[in-house]
Amino acid sequence: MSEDIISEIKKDYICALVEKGEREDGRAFDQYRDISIENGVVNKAEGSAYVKIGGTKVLVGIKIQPGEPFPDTQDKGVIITNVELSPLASPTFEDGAPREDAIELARVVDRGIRESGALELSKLCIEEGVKVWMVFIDVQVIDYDGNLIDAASLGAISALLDAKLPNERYELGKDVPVLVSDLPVAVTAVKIGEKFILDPNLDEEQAASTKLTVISNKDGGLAGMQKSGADTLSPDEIYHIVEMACKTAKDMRKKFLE
Amino acid sequence: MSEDIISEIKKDYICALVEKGEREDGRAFDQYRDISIENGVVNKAEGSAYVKIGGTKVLVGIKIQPGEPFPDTQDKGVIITNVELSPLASPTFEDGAPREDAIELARVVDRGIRESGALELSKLCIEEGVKVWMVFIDVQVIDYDGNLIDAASLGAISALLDAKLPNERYELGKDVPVLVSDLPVAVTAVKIGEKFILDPNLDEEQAASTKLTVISNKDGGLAGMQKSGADTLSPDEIYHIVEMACKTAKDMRKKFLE
Amino acid sequence: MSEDIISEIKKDYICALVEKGEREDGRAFDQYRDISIENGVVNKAEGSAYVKIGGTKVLVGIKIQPGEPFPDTQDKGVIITNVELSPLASPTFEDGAPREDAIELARVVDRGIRESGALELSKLCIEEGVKVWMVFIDVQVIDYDGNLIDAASLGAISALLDAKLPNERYELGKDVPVLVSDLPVAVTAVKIGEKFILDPNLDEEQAASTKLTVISNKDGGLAGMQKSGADTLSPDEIYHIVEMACKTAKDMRKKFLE
Amino acid sequence: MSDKTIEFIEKGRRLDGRKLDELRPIKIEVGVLKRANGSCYMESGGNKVMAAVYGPREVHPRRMEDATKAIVRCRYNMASFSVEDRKRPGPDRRSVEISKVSREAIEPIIIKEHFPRSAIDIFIEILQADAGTRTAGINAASVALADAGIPMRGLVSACATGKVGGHIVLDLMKEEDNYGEADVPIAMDVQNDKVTLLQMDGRLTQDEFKQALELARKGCKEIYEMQRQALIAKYTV
Amino acid sequence: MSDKTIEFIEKGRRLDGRKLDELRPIKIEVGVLKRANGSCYMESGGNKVMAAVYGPREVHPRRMEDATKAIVRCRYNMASFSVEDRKRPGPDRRSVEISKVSREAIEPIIIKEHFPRSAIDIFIEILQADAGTRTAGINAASVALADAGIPMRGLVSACATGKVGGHIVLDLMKEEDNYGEADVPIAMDVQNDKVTLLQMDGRLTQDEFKQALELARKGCKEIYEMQRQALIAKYTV
Amino acid sequence: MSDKTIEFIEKGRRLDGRKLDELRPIKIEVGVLKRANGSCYMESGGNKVMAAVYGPREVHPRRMEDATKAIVRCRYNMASFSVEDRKRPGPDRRSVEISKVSREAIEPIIIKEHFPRSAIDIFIEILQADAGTRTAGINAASVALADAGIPMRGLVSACATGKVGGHIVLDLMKEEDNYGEADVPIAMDVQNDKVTLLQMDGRLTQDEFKQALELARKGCKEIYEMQRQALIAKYTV
Repeated sequence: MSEDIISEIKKDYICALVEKGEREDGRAFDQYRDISIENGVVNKAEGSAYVKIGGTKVLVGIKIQPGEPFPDTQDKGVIITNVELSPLASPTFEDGAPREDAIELARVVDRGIRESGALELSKLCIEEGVKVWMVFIDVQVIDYDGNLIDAASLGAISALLDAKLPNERYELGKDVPVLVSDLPVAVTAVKIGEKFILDPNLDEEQAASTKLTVISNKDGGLAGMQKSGADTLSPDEIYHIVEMACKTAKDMRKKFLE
Repeated sequence: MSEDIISEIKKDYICALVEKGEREDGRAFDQYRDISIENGVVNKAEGSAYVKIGGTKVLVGIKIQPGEPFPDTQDKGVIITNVELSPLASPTFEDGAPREDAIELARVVDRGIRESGALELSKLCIEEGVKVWMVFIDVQVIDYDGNLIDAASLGAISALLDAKLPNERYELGKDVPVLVSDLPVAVTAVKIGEKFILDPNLDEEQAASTKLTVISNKDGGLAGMQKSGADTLSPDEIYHIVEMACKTAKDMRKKFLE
Repeated sequence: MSEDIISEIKKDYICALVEKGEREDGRAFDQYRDISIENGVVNKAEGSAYVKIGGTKVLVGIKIQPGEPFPDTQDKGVIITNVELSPLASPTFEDGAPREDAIELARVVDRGIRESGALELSKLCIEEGVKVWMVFIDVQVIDYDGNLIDAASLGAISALLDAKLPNERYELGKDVPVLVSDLPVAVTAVKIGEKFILDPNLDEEQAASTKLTVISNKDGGLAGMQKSGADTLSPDEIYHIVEMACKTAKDMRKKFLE
Repeated sequence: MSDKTIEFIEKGRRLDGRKLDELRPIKIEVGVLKRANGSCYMESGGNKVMAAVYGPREVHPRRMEDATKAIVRCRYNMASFSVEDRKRPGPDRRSVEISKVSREAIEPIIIKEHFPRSAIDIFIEILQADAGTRTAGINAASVALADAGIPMRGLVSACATGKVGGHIVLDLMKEEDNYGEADVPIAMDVQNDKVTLLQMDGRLTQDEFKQALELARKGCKEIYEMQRQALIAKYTV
Repeated sequence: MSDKTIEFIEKGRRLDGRKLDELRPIKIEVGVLKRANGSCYMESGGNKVMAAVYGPREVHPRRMEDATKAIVRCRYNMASFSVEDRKRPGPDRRSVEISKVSREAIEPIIIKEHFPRSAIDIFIEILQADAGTRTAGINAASVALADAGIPMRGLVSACATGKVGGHIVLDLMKEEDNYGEADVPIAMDVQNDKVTLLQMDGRLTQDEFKQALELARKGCKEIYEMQRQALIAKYTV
Repeated sequence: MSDKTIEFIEKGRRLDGRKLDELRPIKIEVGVLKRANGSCYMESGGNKVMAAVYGPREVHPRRMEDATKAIVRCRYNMASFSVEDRKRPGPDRRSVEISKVSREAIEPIIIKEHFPRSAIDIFIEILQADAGTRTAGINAASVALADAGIPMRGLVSACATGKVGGHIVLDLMKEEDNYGEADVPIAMDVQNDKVTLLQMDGRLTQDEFKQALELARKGCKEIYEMQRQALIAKYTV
């Protein structure tokens, strides 16, 4: 991400602001930028969501097709999550093999959906051992202004809520909505100096030393976590972030998913 | 193709010649270099053609094997066209992934065969939905001295005329010739200054600003076109090339394919 | 292997020693470094061998799984040999696509096992034309101090002797040892100046101009050879190496495999 | 191109009610992305396309740079979910070819000499596909270039014409593309009446081809007008 | 994570007889490789892991180097035969992610400023896998770094905790990992009580998570002691 | 190598009527390509091979260059249609190994010191394959190098011997290669009686191997003579 490295001056400025309890764009530490979600934007997809968090934009499309189950889960559907960091979205995203960032992002989004129990895989079985639904969650990053992971996770669950099983196309009856059993929401905090802020924009993300994503469920419990970046966190810092994240996730869930 | 970039002096010389109505090797603007075709040169292939146009040499081999049809064309055979720009053929062809030139070339040759109706794909069905003939058209470029596309296209149709369905090998009866229903011929013109010449050699190709390939059929109709290169053509220029190309294709077809 | 290139001084020193009939570590020309083999070290593998020849260490694991036979050998099992030059093992082994060294190494080990008749492929058929055993011989290079090929070959045959057909796992009866019909042993000589020494360590390998690997069987006959490196050998030099290699292989076989 | 029997034209109207020489509805939004130097979102029938332009900027790898002018690069890509059957991510042979011809369609109008040793990168993402994605992508890219302030000799405007049920028609929709007799994607520098992209699939007589090219000329002119309006709307106070 | 019914805990003992807060047996060998600058072989339950460190050394490709400090790179890899079903050689998505989080788990304790423009390369090979390979790899890598003489602020010690049959337990074994309710791999700089790796899979309440983290703290301390002893044993005359 | 029962030798003659020590017919054409610096087309039995040499030329990438001598690179490739079952384009493991041993077979005779910091590239294309493609490729490449004017210490000549039906024979044809007992491809610098390529597949006693090597010596001499004649014919006015 060499070109994304912000100047030391900018970084110092952001750190100094945060030290004083302020942010570049005037937000409170636990305040998100404006969020909007638009569903049903891609008619070729079984479900879709166009999510904006401030300047960050991602489009998530769900494709659902019949396929073979894995040998060790003959009666379960399959989830496949992929993230494309299109070069359209940032001067630092290059064409070519997916970078470790894209892979980590996809795997964290995937685990959030999977481990939260949002999709009941046994409900995605068509014929045991023979045919199950393959649910492809494809995240297309359109504009990268920080905090991709929260945008991608929000887009994934929202697109699933929008999705239908295409039974008609495969002569399996009528189309029905995909059954979504929980509503995991990812909230990411970054560490700047000794403070923690939610929903970092790109500059803040660059100025941060490490970050922690916390995915929580409808019942307030945790469904996944991922620390990222080469700095440390004390146990108390972690507990602080977890609490802040679960609280914020609840608000976001109510506002955008319920 | 950096090493192929000819000196500005050479380029100016060629442009000046063309401006005067002349060509380096004394040809008329619509005149091809010497063409020769040899068939049956590869006994492991179901059909083959070794084509020389001046210094340019390509070897086209046809391999035909049974395979599965595509889901949406259960009763049709499959054509797969590939071009290898072997590093043997030019100092600028490197080993490695196929370049966009090779891919474009293969796709234009492929469309010429496909869209002209030269192969009736429904005649290449062995058992509907189960087994069809896969026709591989493999173009091996041996010596690159300009105008690959016309050489490759000519080689492809000529090799198909030479090809047999290998029924015996797969216990499907006697070998029979592949049914070729039309004889598409590609003719390429390049723009040098404000003039258009056919069958550019390598130097002329380097001096040209853009090119247009026109593929025409036995009945004189068009079966494909491809503009290539970053310069413009006026509608009238295009009509001029089309006419020149169709006329020339007719002569080439009569001489080499009928 | 640029970083492995030893200094000219070191190389001259080794050559001078060899010229005098001596070696850096005091060994006779036909003497191996200490060899040790440990079997059964990987419980997830059907067979394994950890081989040390001096500072060189390789771990060979055998995985055996059912799979489809090749179309032209419907009643035969399949051997697949792969060598990983892990970057752990040398500063010159890089991550990425297998280098030609790794491929050559794997193919020579493979041919030794295959051509010697060590494995009777027809005994590895489960159901003709439908299911056969796939025997994967995976060589993980752990520490590279010269003469990988002898270590890898020794590890491969030793791991096969340690291996069981996992019948139980696939409900095919009881596990039984893999039938090993011969005991091929690879012995490698390198040319330094006009002399030949066995089992070169890394420095000697770097100082050598070419090498010859000779694989011989229980009956003293040859089961494979591979010359490697850009220098020549006279026929008499080859005969000398072959004799030395077969004699040494006999000792190694008795000591480590019988 | 197939011979499946569909009644494409009835009483001078097409399957979706359009006249033979009528474009599908077009919607253009300029400057929709934050990070890109220029961008354009375009809908054209069922196509949804995003184009972004980065540059002029440094060339990586350095050996690709040209001491006399900017190099232009273009990447056309379809999102996995943009088509009926999910597309595997990453370039395939089709997208490599379209990237090339799209670049060559756009390059002639860029004044490259203004920026030696630099790169102008054009990225086209097809978010929803419905026949004619390459021409839609070129249209969007052209506007994105203008939005990025890249000096240009004009705009490139593109559309496909084709032969369907024996008629030459403008701007093929999916069914017409799949089962029609010929498809001719064309891009033009309308102000100078020059063709910058020309491909043809299927079968046409020379006369039909002329009709197709003339019809495309008309279509490109209409699109040019819409591109111009979108840019004016964006940049007029 | 699945709901398969296994009686994981009976009378306070786990399937392999361990107590809830008990680590599997650990074996550490320091400096086992000839070529690497530092190395460590570690067994932890059924895991067998080899870690090697090369560096500080020149950076290739050059453009990756940092003028102010060393760059740290890490490659986690599973041998083909390390798992039940043969793994295809080469990196997959899982190993790319683990390489990244392992690197970030180790990097904070390395004093990178001592070696500008150089690289420190960490290679982790899983020779036999039995749940907890990433934490085993981090433990081995940490010792290998010390063996290589890389200046460090401490050691990194790692273990997983999780929820199994309703209980929070230390150091999940294979069955607990496959069929348990949650898995929390953690790495710590024990001396400074700082977390350097934290991931969580499955479902936990906030309270359970706290218990899991506290238990991991205890486990990391025990591992730290073993790492220290192994290094002392190696380097004491 | 298989045990299929074929009567390979009857009355001292082989399946194609050859004697045991007889080569298949060979045809050599020198300088057949326009672009390459040197080239050679060779037929040997059913093998059809084209070899081209480019160089000495600049080395890309630059870091591969050697300040004291030319580097030699070699690429052996089979055309998709050269074998019974279509081969997927691009290098496979077999062709990577053959490229390496072919390069090492040719390199000893090239006087590399004449061209420091440069590359000599050898490309071998198998257009039709019929057992013995690697030796045919080496023979053609050797002539192409001479045609390119690369300074050499001699020529490299190559052929395979093997054991078939209990006999040691020269220049295996397809059936002998597939069903014979052993295959020994050999390349030699005939003038200096030195072996530059030696591989062996199958099973031979030490004595049989000596016979095989002696027979290859004879075969290489005959091929050398043909290579020399072809070059003389080309370069004599």
